[in-house]
Amino acid sequence: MAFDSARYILLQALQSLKRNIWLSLASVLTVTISLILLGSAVLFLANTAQVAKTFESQLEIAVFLEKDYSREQLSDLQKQLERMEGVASVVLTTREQAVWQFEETMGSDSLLEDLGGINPFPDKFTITATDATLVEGIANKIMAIEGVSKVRYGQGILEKLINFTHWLRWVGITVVAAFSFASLLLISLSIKTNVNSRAKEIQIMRLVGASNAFIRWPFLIEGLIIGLTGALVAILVVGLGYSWLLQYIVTTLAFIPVVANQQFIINVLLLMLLSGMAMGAVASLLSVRAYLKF
Amino acid sequence: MAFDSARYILLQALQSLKRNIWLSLASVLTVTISLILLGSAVLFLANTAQVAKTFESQLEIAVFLEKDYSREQLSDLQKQLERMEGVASVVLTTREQAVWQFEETMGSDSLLEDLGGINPFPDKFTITATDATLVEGIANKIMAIEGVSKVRYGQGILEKLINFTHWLRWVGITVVAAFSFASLLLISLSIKTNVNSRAKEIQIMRLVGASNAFIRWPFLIEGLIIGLTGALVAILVVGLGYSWLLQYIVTTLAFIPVVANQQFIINVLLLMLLSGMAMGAVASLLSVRAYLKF
Amino acid sequence: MIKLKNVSKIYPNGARALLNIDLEIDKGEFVFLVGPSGAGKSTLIKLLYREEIATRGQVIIDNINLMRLKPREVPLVRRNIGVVFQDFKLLPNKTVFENVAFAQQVLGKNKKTVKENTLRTLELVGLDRKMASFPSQLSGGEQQRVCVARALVNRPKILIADEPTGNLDMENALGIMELLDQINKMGTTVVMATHALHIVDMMKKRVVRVEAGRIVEDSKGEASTIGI
Amino acid sequence: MIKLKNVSKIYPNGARALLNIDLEIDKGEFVFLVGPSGAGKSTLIKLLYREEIATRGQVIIDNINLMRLKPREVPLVRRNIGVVFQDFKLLPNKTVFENVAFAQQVLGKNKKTVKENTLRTLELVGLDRKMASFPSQLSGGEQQRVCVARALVNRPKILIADEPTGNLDMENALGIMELLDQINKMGTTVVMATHALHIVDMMKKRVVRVEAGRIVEDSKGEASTIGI
Ligand SMILES: Nc1ncnc2c1ncn2[C@@H]1O[C@H](COP(=O)(O)OP(=O)(O)OP(=O)(O)O)[C@@H](O)[C@H]1O
Ligand SMILES: Nc1ncnc2c1ncn2[C@@H]1O[C@H](COP(=O)(O)OP(=O)(O)OP(=O)(O)O)[C@@H](O)[C@H]1O
Ligand SMILES: [Mg+2]
Ligand SMILES: [Mg+2]
Repeated sequence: MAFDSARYILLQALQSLKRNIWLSLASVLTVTISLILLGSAVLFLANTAQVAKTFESQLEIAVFLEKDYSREQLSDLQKQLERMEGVASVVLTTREQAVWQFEETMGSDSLLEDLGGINPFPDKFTITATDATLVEGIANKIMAIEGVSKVRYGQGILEKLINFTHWLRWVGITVVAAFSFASLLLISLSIKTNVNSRAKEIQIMRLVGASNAFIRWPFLIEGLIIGLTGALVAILVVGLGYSWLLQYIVTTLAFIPVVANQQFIINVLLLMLLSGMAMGAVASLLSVRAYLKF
Repeated sequence: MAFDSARYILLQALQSLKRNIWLSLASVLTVTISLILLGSAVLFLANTAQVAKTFESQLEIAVFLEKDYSREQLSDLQKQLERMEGVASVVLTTREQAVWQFEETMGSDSLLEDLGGINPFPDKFTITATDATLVEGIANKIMAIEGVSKVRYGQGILEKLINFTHWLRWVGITVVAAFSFASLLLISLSIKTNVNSRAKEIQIMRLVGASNAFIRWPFLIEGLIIGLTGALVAILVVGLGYSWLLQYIVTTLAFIPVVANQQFIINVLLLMLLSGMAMGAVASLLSVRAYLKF
Repeated sequence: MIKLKNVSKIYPNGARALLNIDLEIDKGEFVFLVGPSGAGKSTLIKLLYREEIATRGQVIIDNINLMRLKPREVPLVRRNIGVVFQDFKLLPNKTVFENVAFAQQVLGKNKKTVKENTLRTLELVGLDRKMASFPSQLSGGEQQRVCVARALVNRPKILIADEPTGNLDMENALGIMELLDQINKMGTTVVMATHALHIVDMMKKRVVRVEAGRIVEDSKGEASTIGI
Repeated sequence: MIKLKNVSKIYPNGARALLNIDLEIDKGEFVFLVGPSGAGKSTLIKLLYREEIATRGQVIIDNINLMRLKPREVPLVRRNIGVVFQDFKLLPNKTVFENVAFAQQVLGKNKKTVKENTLRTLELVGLDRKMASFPSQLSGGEQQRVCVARALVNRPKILIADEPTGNLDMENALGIMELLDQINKMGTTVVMATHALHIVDMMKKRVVRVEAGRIVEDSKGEASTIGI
């Protein structure tokens, strides 16, 4: 296509945006809202997954030992546990450490004296699994090891937690899917309205001999511009909003695990940009199509 | 207005809905999406508040007593604590109960024997406050009572939790406000487009002598019908969705406090219905206004 | 009935459509407005039913000064005026029947009267068989006749027609002119802008010639014939 | 150049607009289509640039059979045909200049040529001073002349005009006819539907009369004068 045509098409798109300024702004707004929803949903999903993972990784198995183990025996046992399949970490709490912890909790500072020098606590290993679903199996295996007096893990609560994290993930995916669908629908409706309002224009263009491509291009560019603008605003809102949120949570609510991975956030924002432009373009093309049947 | 006119106006509205069927459906869809967002946001806010309240109400003060109190002394002390301002409940855990609990936790069943019959635990009161902000004051007052050896409450975490619940509330309100605004905007844009696409029609109606009321009524009715239909669909989605969610949480995740108050849910759905109709009507009127200036 | 006193109309973009027009039309008169394309005929006509408002001067219809009219009262004035628009202005979403019926429903007439009047008037313009068609399904001349029917159906006090025969063949045009003449004889004041000079010649009515926004000739009193 | 073989057009709603039409128009001819309102003139014209498709029969333009045209090829055919539409079909969002320039930009002509051609053609129809106006700011006759300018600007092989003088005074109408005659003398085939019988009489060209969808008279060969 000649330079004059390309220039003409761009001018057309801009002029049309300007002359239907309110409709254009409405479309941009729709795109913005949709993409904010989309972006937020993806970030929400990522954080949900993060929280779920944290939950799961914090599921611990407490292993209480029979009394009177020597240091060496303890460290042998620890090595044996660490070699087990699915075990992520093994932490030892000796009988002495247990007393200190107890004193700390109870606010007493003379427990051993009070007890006449007898330490009532057993040695204890705290084990985390690489995956929450492995916990039960590991616990059962450990139970069979000689010298272990008792194994405890959140039997009842464990299933609930696994359930809950799966549920959270599922909710997240549903939310993203629903919002993506709504976004696509709203953008295409908005651009369709835009095209509809110019049905007469398209008909006349066809009657004076404009080719389909010639008719389509300005609408395509227009859709791209609308999608781009909407996406940029949405990116600004989501980007600033999320970084503010991160700031807030990291300083105030450090116990909530958040996704602060720069690259990931940039990818989400890029996804929003591409979605906006793609949706704008696709919606334009689909909308003009109806009028280009001869 | 005569019966024939009323009949005419209703017919007009229905006909116009039918002849612009796609635009009408688009408007209904927009209303539906907006109201689903609105309803979900209100329910989310209510549940946020509920969770926040539960969080706060579970903030406890643990009061450890010096050794050797008799039953009567303990119950006197309990009464004294219960009378204090801001105290919601006082629960006593005696030294004996503490041993059982410890045995339970440690997996031992012979603690007292192991210790040679000496009970190392003090008596303990667990106190909840009517309001999380009162916890610190109450704790300080109890500290001054004779016979109390130590008072513990989540000093560090307390402020964070209060902060967090406030923050949750604030997020909830922001979300509702943002979605309400977006809803209003989208509905009025959608109906405005509808009216715009009939600018010529309105102009011609004016030129053949139609009064403003006569022009306005069909659009008003049309807006109401769109709003109503959209609202009904949204109510169905939110109503069924929420009851399904309640079902799920109550059976599977009982530890999450949910708002299951029938009357409240009905009120939210009613709010959605009224919002839909009101927005439809207001948006119609505002949209036609521009064309009724003489 | 119709009185224009020193009326000028300058459009917002600066186009000077009418300049110092003085015109008086009595009740029951039949007046032709003639003049070249762009002379200001349609503008003058639009002032009469207040589609446009004069920039200067007074427009008085039926003793009502349109310049002082409250917006609310505009529809009431328009109901006494039937207009055949140069560009038809038919409602595209309504059938021929609905378009003509609409002008009466606006006045709150009952269903039976509306139906009767509509059918009778469509017969008069020869379109009873196209009743159920939409404007886009009509020929140019048929659309024009729907517009004539809509203007006549309420038996208005004043009938204003802007080029009502531009798309009609001689036979149909003469039929419309006969209709207008009949209506005029029954007391309706008629103002008609036209380029069809053979029709003007034939009708032997008052002729007002507009050129470049000014009245350059007015045959009031004389039974005139104005050539090209 | 133009050949219709046993063409019928029945609209989806059942209206029988054309019945068994046979018509042949040679390169360089000037043909008037006349007939009463609703006879089928516009329908016949719409078949020529494929706004409508014949229900039966063959329409052949410049050796291309329009019935067998691929959708993609339609614009290419239309580019050789200039059309003055009965209802103008001006783009409401574009100025007079842009409306006329548009028809050339569609063909990918360069900016300078487009500007020159547009200005020259607008001058020819007497609208150079209204260049920056939008269609809604023009009188009926002015809009019609914009439409004529748009049809002429590309110097098409075939010029089709549907009632191009309906809203014009005699002087402007004669000006347009002179333009069409010039263009015709330079080799363009002209087909014009009209009700202005005095113009038809004056031009002394071939006249095809359509009535109720059939050709009832064709003056080919004779230099005819057809009365009312
Ligand atoms: N809305 C408008 N804005 C600006 N200029 C206008 C507008 N309407 C008309 N004009 C200009 O005012 C002048 C008179 O227009 P008008 O429509 O009254 O002419 P007319 O006598 O009816 O012509 P015709 O016979 O072609 O219909 C013209 O030059 C026209 O361009
Ligand atoms: N799109 C359409 N759908 C249905 N019927 C139509 C359509 N277009 C035209 N007609 C009918 O076909 C017949 C011929 O119409 P056409 O427009 O060809 O007439 P015409 O000769 O151009 O008349 P005029 O001189 O009034 O413009 C008319 O009866 C008209 O009602
Ligand atoms: Mg005019
Ligand atoms: Mg026609």
